[in-house]
Amino acid sequence: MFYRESGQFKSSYAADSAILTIAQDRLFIAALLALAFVVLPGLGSDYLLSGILIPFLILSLAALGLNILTGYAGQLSLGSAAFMAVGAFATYNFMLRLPGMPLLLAIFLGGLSAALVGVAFGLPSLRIKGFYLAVATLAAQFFIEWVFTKFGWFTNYSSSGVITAPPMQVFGIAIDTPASKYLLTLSIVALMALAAKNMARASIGRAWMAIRDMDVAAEVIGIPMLRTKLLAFAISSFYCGVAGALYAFVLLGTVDAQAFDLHRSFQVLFMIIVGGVGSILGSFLGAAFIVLLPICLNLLGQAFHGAISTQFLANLEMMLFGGLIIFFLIVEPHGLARLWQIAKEKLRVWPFPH
Amino acid sequence: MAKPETVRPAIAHGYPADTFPKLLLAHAQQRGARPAMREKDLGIWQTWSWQEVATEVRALALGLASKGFQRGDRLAVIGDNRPRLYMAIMAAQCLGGVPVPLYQDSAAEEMVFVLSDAEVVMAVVEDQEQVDKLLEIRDRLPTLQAIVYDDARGLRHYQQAGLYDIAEILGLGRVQHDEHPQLFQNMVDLGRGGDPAIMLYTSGTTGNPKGVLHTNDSMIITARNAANLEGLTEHEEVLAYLPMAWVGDNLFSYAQSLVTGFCVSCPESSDTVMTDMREIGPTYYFAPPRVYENLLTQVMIRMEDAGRLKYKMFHYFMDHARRVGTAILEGKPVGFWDRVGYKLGEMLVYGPVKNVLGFTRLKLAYTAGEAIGPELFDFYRAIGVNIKQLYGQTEAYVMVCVHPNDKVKPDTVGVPVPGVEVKIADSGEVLFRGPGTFHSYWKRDDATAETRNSEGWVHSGDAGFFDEDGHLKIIDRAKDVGRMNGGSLFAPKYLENKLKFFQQIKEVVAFGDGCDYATAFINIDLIAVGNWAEKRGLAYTGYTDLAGQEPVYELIRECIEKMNADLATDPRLAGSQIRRFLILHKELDADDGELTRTRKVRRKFIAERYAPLIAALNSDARDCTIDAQVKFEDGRSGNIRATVKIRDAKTFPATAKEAA
Amino acid sequence: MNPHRKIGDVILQAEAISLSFGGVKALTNISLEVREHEVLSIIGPNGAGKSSMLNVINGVYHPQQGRVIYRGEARSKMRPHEAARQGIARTFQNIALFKGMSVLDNIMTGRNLKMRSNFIQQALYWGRTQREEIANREQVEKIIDFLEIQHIRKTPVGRLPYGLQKRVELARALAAEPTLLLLDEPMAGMNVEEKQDMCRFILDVNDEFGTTIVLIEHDMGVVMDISDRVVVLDYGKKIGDGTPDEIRGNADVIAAYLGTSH
Amino acid sequence: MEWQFFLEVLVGGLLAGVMYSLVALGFVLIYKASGVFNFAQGAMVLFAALSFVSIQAMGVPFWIALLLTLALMVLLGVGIERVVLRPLVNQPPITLFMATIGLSFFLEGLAQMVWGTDVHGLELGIADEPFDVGGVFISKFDLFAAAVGGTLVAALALFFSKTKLGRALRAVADDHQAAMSVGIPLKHIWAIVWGVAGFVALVAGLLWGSRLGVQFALTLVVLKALPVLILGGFTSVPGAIIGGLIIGAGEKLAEVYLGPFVGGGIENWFPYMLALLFLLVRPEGLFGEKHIERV
Repeated sequence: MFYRESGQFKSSYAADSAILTIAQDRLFIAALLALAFVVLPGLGSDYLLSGILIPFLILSLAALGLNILTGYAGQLSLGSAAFMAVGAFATYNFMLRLPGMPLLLAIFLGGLSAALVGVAFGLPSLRIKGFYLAVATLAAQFFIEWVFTKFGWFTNYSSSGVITAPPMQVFGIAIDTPASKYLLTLSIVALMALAAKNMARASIGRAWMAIRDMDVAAEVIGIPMLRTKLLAFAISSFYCGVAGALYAFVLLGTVDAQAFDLHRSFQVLFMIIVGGVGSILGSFLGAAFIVLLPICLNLLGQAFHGAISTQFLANLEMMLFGGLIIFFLIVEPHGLARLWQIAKEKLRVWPFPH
Repeated sequence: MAKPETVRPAIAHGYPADTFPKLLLAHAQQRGARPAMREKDLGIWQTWSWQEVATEVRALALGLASKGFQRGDRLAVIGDNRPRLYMAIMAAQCLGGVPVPLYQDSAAEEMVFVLSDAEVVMAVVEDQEQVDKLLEIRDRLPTLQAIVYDDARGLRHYQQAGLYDIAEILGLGRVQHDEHPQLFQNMVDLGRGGDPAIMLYTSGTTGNPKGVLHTNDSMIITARNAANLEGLTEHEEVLAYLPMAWVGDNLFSYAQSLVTGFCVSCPESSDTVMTDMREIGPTYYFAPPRVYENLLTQVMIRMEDAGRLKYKMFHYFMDHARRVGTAILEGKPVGFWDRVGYKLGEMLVYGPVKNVLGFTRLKLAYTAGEAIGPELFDFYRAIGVNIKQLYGQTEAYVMVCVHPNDKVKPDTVGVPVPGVEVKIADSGEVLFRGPGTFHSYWKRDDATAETRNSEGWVHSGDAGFFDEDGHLKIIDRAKDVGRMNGGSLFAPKYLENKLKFFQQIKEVVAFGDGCDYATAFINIDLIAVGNWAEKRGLAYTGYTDLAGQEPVYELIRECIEKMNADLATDPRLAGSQIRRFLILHKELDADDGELTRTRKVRRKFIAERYAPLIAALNSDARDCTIDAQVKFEDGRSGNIRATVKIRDAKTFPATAKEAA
Repeated sequence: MNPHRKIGDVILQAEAISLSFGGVKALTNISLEVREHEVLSIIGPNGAGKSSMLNVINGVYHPQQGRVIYRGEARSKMRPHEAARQGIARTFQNIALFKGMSVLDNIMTGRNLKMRSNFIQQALYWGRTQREEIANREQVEKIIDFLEIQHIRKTPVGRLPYGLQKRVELARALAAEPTLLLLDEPMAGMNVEEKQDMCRFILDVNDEFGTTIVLIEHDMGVVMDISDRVVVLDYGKKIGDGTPDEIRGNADVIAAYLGTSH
Repeated sequence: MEWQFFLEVLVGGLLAGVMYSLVALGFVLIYKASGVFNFAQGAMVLFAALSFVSIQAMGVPFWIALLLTLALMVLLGVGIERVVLRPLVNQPPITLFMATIGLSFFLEGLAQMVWGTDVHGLELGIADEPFDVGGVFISKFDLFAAAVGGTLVAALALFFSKTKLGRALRAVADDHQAAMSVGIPLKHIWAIVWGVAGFVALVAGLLWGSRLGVQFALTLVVLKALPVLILGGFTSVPGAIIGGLIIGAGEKLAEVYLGPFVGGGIENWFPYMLALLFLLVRPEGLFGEKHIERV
């Protein structure tokens, strides 16, 4: 309906393979970015920023990480939370043990640590596939959780096993208000999402999708299995690691290893199922859905004001989550991202049905 | 549309550009970096700037010259619309030669006549297909020295002498230019406005085709006049998709581009024209009526599948557009709420529909060639597409008449364009003269003299008249126009076309020359009438059965009477109202020789075969029995004997048309 | 066959290849040679070991005995991606396209070997990556043009009819600019018209790029038409090797074919 | 005595392993027949146990409660087939797997919503007291559980090899077409398999429930069963048994002999590491067949 594509032709390959090829889409994204970067930090309430947008962005980043591994490279992982934990604990220790290290560098190194651990746990993917590999990633989940709980060194021997974020600043600007935290998170997530999209549309992305869709054929056309899979593990874990660091430092401030338990891994997995496996956009949509659903349920609970017990709501939430997962897999296995795409296609051919 | 700004004559090297090569060089200087041509190739729109085109043309011209092409030589150009082929035309003109574009889908045998008549010296062709055709007939073309191909695919191993890859010729040309930097400019400077610049062969319904020669002057002046008339600028976008051998393409995609400096885009292939059109989004467009008709049909068919709400919305806004759209387009006063409604419709329906058709940026759409239905005109003008009819001929370098922007009448071809005079001969034939009048027929001075008289008036071969608004109305080919016994004009094609706009009627043959009154054979449209019959619960077994049914006769009679009423408003045509008609028991068929392969009625043949029917129409008979030979699908032929009913239609006394 | 094409020296030798799967012998002591620029067909009844032979040549299977010498270099255990690096490309009997990707991306994947930019450059999509993407896209577009699949460029391969999928698979193999192209039943399941097109493309590839082609095909008419040489396998053994004319007259081959229901 | 202690730990581990096998068996059954990796098996165990104790708490006698629960589990199996699996037929296995993760959430929520979240005790009447076999103390309860598990495995093995239905079930896993040609509609087979898996879940739920108490944590036994599965192979009943024994014994031994050196608490991850190391040596698992990829 809003699309007027006639006359938007491409006279170079660069333009033809751009991320947004349609002028109206570019306009929409520009407006969205302006809203996110300019309007929301100024006008959004603290609750909106800290309670909704920051968790949404951080979980989107984790979902993005998992989507790279599972959605693009086709390697099912049930251990994303473990890599988030590595990112969080590593960042903490970098800042603790190397005083004066800039926050961004510490987060980056935290991500890098997660990447290294990811590669280690990705090694079995060369010999084992599918469910066997999925179960193997659980090993990472439990082992890493155990390490951070058992060895006090990681928490600087904190008696309660928690790590606490020190005062943070970036380029001399203190990160202490919801708005500044939000902007920091948003900037990191936006840049990393762009990087993910870029990789997805370049040769490494094609290599991932190739081994996902048909690994023998991929190898026959010259894609090295080992390097490609490990790279997927590394980059995916890097994303999760950065997400973990942000989760610990920006969102919670104080965190223990249990914040990154199997439940968190499943939460991230659900995000990509609901949002869309193998879609950058889907990671965001899925995260939005999973973040907003409990909030909506709570509002509902408040509306009935005591008539519904919190216990009941918690169980209802579980059932709803489970039911929605099944619903999405049945109705639209490619998730919200596909629905978005279909809607867009409809608008592009409007008023015609196809 | 904004009032046209005069396109200033391009100035090159201090003197006015009176030839296409000089225009090209002027553009290269004035707007060297602007796009001149595009081609969808290898997935994207490969673009040549004016500077690049000029450089490429220079290399091509010098290359061809070094292979022996001389002033006055003819260069054949054969292939789909390709930038390199347009450049070949420019190159030939630079060398003072005459380019001769040929229809690319002609068989080799069909090309022999044109190529040998034109004494073509070299040919620049698109690909292997064309090369193969030329090689096949080469021994019959003694003058043909060289064949240059653009696309080398499959030609790698061809060893024939005189066969060159265009890259080779371009290379030669570049070397030539390096060695003789002034050579090209000198050649261009030699050119004069009066030099022949193109030779286009008219298809010629009878006899061999004739080569129509146009000079630089006639083309440039005509193109500039038309561009000024319509306010064309260098910012137009044009899609070149009609055959290069057709004069229209030469005007719209070549001459006007060189006159105004706008960019011409070539589609990827003939199969992808629709997609490419959507991508380019032309601002200026020509298409024969059937293209518009197909597009409209597609729109309607695609909407059939839409959900109910959307379907209703579509038709609501389309009805609104039909009511006020044309008035809005023509800048006439329209009520505030109607304007608001139209704006809303633009957002929800017209805009998207135009977008899907590739018409979003369209400022001007021409059609010509055949009669076009009024509802077709209404549809496009209602949604804001400025579609206009024009009337033209190869001999006039297209432009004779065109609809003015503020007065578009579907049944006329508009008013004469600036600089062109039109008058009607006593015989009813349309005569014209003007700057675009052709130079001569190639090697056919006899024909030239026959077509153009000493005062410069050209016989168009069409019959027509001016209506009360000064619009020219073309009614038929002059040779087909007859007189009825009462003395009034009888133009069968005019009647036939008018009747064929009724969707129930598929084919018509009208008779009246030398008769007391006009009569007609009708072929009903089996699908349209079949649907109608089904809705009314009318049972039928097939065409013949349905065609003979009384309610169907009633239906057709109503159509004829509607036309008769319309004819009665025009004193010149009131006499040719159809008084008696019959519905043929079989569909006219090309396999039976009744239609040409392009589905045109073969009037004479039909008149002979169905002579008894014509006789019966001109008597009082209520029916008539006829034998007819038919060819069945399996190739056997047989006889069908049938009794055909004949019915009368009401005619109306001539009335002067109420003020429009 | 094109008279201008020059058949060159031997570029691939399979020496006494034997391959078995858990006791089942797939190939027994097979030797064959492939010469540069030729079209070599491998024919034989179902289960004769034709696909296994291709799989040995490009390293999907490793034979228990024998070795493959490619351009003078002997090898016994080589991974398929190493074979690809040496210029061997192939298509599969059952289409092995990447179902979740568009035609263009499938073919682009065929050129991944030619791309050198690292993942950081790709994440930035700047400089080298962009140059590479554009340069390789140009090459891919030439192949798309060559195989006449422009109209489906951006269609997801899963939506294409079978015949076109086969063509896209050929395009993907060609994208790697192979010197040796292995085609496993490129015309299986096609109608006559599609077969004709595919034949034309195979010969054009051989002709335009000088690519050496080894193909497996069941349609005898096609095989005899386009091959320079034919190798016949039956129950994992080689029973014939020669020009199409020689094969036509080979008694063993006739017996093998009469013995089966072909 | 060193060796006695070692034996005690080993036997304890092996017996606990049988309990793991019991859960793993539920996975194998469903995977064999429908190719679905049913992550919801743990939720089914919880669901079964919770239903049983809740029905019993209403004053229903043991055996009737057992029958009622069994009926409920079969119903549940049929329901899952109808609502979840049938619409997902022909989807890739990974999709089905994810669906069962969703299913496990749903079932956990449902069970607790219906039966509440309190921890219920479950008394099967077997005293969990050790008795002495040549100086090695063995838990009576573990022995009983092992016996039940063993019986179940034997019964299932018989069912699969001796009955027509069992053979059909096996056929399904290999080839859906072939199974249909046996004359049993696929959907029935799936419903039956899920019913049987429900029964296995019930048995596991009773045994685990009486040991741990019937509570949410029961779902976590699924996590014990997974290493067993990858060790023993997804399709092998004997694999599930042997795998369970290896994991059970390995875990207990590691806990006792390795745990103290690393601060303990290794039982969560050790089985996974053990299975993983094993897989690296033998990717197809204990009893899996080497898979030849045809291209």
